[in-house]
Amino acid sequence: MKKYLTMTALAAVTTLAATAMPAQAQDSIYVPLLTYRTGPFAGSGIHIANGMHDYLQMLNQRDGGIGGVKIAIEECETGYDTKKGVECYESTKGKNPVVYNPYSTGITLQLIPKAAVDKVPVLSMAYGLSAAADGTNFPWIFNPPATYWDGASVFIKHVAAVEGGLEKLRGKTIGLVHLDAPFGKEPIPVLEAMAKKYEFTLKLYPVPAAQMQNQGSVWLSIRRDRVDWIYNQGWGAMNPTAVKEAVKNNFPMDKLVGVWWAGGDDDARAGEAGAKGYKTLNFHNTGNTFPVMQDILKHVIDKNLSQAKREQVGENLYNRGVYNSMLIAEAIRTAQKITGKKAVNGEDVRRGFEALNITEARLKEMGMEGFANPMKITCEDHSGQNKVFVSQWDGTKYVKASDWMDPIKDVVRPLIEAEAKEYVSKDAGWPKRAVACEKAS
Amino acid sequence: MLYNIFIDPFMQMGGAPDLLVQTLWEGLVSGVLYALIALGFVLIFKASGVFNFAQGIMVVFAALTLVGFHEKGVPAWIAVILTLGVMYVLALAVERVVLRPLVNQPDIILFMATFGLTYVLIGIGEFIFGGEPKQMITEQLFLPRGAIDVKMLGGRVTFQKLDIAAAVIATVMIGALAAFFQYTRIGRALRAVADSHKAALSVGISLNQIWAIVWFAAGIVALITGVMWGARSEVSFGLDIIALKALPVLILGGFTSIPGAIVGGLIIGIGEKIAEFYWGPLVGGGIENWIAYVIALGFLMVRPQGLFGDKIIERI
Amino acid sequence: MFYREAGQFKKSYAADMAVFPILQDRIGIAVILFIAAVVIPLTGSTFFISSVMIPFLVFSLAAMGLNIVTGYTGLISLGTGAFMGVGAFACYKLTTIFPNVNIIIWIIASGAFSAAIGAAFGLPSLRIKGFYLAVATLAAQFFLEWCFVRVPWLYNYSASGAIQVPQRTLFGVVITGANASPTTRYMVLLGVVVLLTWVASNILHGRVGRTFMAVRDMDIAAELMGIRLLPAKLLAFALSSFYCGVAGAVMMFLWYGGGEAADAFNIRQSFNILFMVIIGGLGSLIGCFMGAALLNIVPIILKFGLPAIGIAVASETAEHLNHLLVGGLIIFFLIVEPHGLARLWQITKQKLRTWPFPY
Amino acid sequence: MQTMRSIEPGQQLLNVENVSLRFGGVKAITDVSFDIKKGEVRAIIGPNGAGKTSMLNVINGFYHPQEGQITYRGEARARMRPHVAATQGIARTFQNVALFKGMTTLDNIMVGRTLKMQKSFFWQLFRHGPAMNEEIEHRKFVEEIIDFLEIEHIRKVPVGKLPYGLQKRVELGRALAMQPELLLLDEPMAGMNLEEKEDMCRFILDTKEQYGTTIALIEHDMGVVMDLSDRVVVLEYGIKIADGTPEEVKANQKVIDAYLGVAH
Repeated sequence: MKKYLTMTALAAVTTLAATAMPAQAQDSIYVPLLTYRTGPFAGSGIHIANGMHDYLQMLNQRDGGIGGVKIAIEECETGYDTKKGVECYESTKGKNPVVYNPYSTGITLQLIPKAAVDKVPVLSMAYGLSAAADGTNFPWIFNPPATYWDGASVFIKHVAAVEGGLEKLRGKTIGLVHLDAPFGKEPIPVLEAMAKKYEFTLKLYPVPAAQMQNQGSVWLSIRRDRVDWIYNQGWGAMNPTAVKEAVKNNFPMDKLVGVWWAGGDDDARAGEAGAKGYKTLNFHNTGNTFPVMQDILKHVIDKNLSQAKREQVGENLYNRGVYNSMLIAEAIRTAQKITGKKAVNGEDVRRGFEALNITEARLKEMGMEGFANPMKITCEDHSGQNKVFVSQWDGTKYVKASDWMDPIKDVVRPLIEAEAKEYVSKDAGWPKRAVACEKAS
Repeated sequence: MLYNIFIDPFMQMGGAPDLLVQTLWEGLVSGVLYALIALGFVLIFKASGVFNFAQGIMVVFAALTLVGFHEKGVPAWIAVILTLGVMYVLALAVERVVLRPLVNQPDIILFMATFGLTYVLIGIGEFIFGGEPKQMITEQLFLPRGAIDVKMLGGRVTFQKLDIAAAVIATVMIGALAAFFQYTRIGRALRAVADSHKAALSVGISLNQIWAIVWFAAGIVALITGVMWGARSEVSFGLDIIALKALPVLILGGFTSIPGAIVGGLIIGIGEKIAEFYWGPLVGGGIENWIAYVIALGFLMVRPQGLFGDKIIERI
Repeated sequence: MFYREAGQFKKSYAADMAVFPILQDRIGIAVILFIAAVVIPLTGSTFFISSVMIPFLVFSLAAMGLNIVTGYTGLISLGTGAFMGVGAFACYKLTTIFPNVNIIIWIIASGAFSAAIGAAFGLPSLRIKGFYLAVATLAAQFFLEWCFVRVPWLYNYSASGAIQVPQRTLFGVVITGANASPTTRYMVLLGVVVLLTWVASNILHGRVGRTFMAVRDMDIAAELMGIRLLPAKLLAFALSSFYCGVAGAVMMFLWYGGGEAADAFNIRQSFNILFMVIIGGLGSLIGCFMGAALLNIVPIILKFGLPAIGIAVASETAEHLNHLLVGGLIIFFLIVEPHGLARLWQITKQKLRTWPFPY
Repeated sequence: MQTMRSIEPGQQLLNVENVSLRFGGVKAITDVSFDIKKGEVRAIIGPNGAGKTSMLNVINGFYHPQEGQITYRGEARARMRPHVAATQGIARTFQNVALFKGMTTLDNIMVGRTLKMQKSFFWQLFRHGPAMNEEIEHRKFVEEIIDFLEIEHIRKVPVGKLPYGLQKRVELGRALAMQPELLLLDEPMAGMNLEEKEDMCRFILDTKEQYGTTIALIEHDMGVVMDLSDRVVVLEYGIKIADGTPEEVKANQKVIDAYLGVAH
């Protein structure tokens, strides 16, 4: 009987928790942010969380939201843990969210099937399932501006550029140091395909999550195998350790290229002086000189509305968060334009994403000229295969070290389509695309 | 296949002896660090019979406290003293809040209580210092940086000065502990307690005091381990899983033997590096994560009492 | 006052040996079952069902598994997560190879795979005991975890190594995959859990259960009573892993629906379930439910409940608090009542029985 | 067990020949021989550390002697695991009570029935039908023992909470539940007061009468030993120094020197 009482009490409390905050009134747009400031990946997660939060907050402060509608920002802590992430999703989905940013491949994989059912788009910005870029099969998932597969292809392009042409790749040994989890394994198919095409040797160096800070033997193996270039698909505590080990093993830093997530300022700092020259892919610039960053400093940081320290504004991962929120805001703005509604919902924002087209002019308007490159998403291509460049650590910050480069589309796109088909065919109940295509606005 | 397993790795070892030396050195250094963590376990187990699962997190906690104080602007050497103070308070608190109420409970209950302690320490640590990883303050602690490259065996072997320092400090500390046990009054009391709680009590040794002292000693060991490991990678809660590696070390060395902890640490450290480096590629790598446990398990089947443990005679 | 057994005389040994010999307990169980099977599905919000009840049931099942080997047989296992993983992958492989066989059959069958692996890793338990055995089970945990990532056959060679639960039906109702409603999944899960709890209770109240407890309390004496230790311990490991395996399978199929499977069965999961067992009560079935409920609900209340009643807690603070609280609870229970919530509950019942005259 | 030939009272049930047992360099038992006849109460006495308990451990297979041979029911035994001894009808109690502390009196005694319970694991899953019938049948038997030992009131109490004297009684009950042919009692009356001792003596004698069990007994209380036992073996430092009826042993000079004279 006691048990019965406690159970009902618990039931009451938790249902209360789920329903106490009623669906947001229509005078705001609810944007849940699934972030992580705890757990083994907090080192990267905190900066991104700050960036995402602060840009939206800045819009609220400066413009009173988007199109005059305030944004209701709510962070939900996932700890990079799939279970907690899904909990966050379930607890917020009743509040009319317009988009989810899972910020973990594990959580993204969970949300992919749910998105179509619950009619809320998922923005996995340059992470998650690469194959989800196929808009025909994944109408609710967006992974702009480029997928991991695009990223890996740009890495190869960069190697070719430095070595003096794609034909120079022949006979080279290229290694992939990766977290031994779905996130880390994402680039493998593309690298394998390109290894075949350009006749280089691909070596894989998996780092188990529990060994992130104990990579000694991985880097010894790299030394033994006389690897020419390393692509680092790492995250969290894995990156600084990788940079340190690379320095320790005298690996040439300008031949160590991280995926865009391996571009934390702290990651490079860990290698101290030796880390100078460390490269990472990127799709936005660093620094706080852009007008948009100044606005954040003025409207958010100075008003003490952020958890970020002033000097962190402009760091690479902070700016990553800003870029992410910019995409959200632009999708909402586009949705408002298409539907004519002010308070848009998840379905509208999905259309907004599909019609997303950020032009040079728009970038300038947002104070992001030079911060980012124009990008667009189409109905078929939900990542857009937009341009990416290589940043290099100069000892104190990342600087742009290459031109904007297109991914090797003719290799990547067919792989995406094939993988998407494979994914869909495995699940007997996978729904056909049930929404109309949106034309670019 | 057989060639790949039984011959090729040895060919590689012979073919590139400089790499072999480098691997052995890497293994040696991580072995020393495992041994340091194991040493903390052994100290506590010897004196109180508690299998302290929280030793790994104590390492992180001590390192975080040190860095945390330093971040607040405290000079490094004062931060070290303050951290030692914190570890002492922790030892007192553990003795008072956890050990004393649980005295005379079965070992397993105490073991599980240290699980609880682990989580409490994680919670406190995150609460005070935040979740993000921190850089260890190597420079301020006068830890050497850089490396010594030695040309040998037709190649080059790199010895990180930090690693050398770690090995030296570990050796010194083990020596100091041994001397402490052997020659001081408290050391004798500790050994008496290790042999029999009741007997020790009956000759007037205060168990509570002894426990606080060993936990403090384990805290000091934890701090040193934390500094070393933190300097090698960084200080974060991710370290606690690596700290679990101390368990196979203990299995090899026996729970009560300090020399066992050291020898066990070296065997595990070197064994797993060699296994990963030469045999890992055969199965796709990443075996470092479990090979230590399998080595320990295999070893247990042959010698259940560990390397230095006494043969167990069951009585009834 | 109401909780009295006075006047309830047992007329047969069978009645005396019933699991719930007291009428009020039987009524209580019926009420709980009624709430679980009727009230919750009808009134619970999606969040409550999918983020509270489903995890609670899955963890209860896993805790039951761990309790069989640790609580009843006295062998510490830190490999629960991995054994759950074996069940999940077995179920995934079985249903993708034989898609036409009902998924419920595969969920139960996957437990058998887990049982076999569990028994294999239980083999050292004859020679090694206590903490040493705990380390042996860690070997199982890390080795299996590695297999889940490194053996592509297990996840059907998908590029990312993630698995994806296919859609399966039971009597025409979709019960797995994204299109299965939380309520349906909950009901199926409830059925599995109730069935397996009943079976566990049968086993543990009979000869096998007594054998386990005898091994736990005094293995040498047990051996001198004619109990063969190795088969007994292996049976405990197998049975335990069976329950963990089924828990893993239902976790993947009825709760997660796929994704980064290896990650879900890591060492932290093993610890988590161990904590549930400790807090709930070693050697108690009802304790498994209590421990799972407490450890599952505390973080949710901290994270979602406190803000809902107006106490603003930053979500990361809630996370830190959660660690503190769980750790504190473990220590608290070990000090105050080493037999966990289950014993507290028993004491309460005892008090109720004699209330208002305690002597 | 049923297949084994039965042994008539008075015949040799167990024969220990030239048994020696060492732990490392320490000799626990040296070249000891004696026998136990069906239906008798055989006492093993000797000062502390004489190797009495070791002797019992050898008999039920817990220790393996380095030399010598044990013949049980006419069959010479090689190395044997304790559970095999149990299947052959050897039960025992322990010097320091070795009950299953977390279980109730009833469950403890039911464990003694384990060997007699044959229904497969499959039926155990349901706890109905055959498994339940078996359970009830054995419960009846156990209730008889509980009756016999007069411990009805503590049936459902966890034995860890019982006083020492009662624990000893439960342990005897658990051994009796095995319906042993040979019952080894290791100091069944240690630490008891006079009244409890008298009760225990009565139970032992009743056991012999009612169930026809052969009993080997270690005991320090000479009065009890002399009253209860038919024949007595005396050990000192692992060596047999006397063997015979209580009267013979009492008169043996070696025994008086080594044991009686010193201890009492």
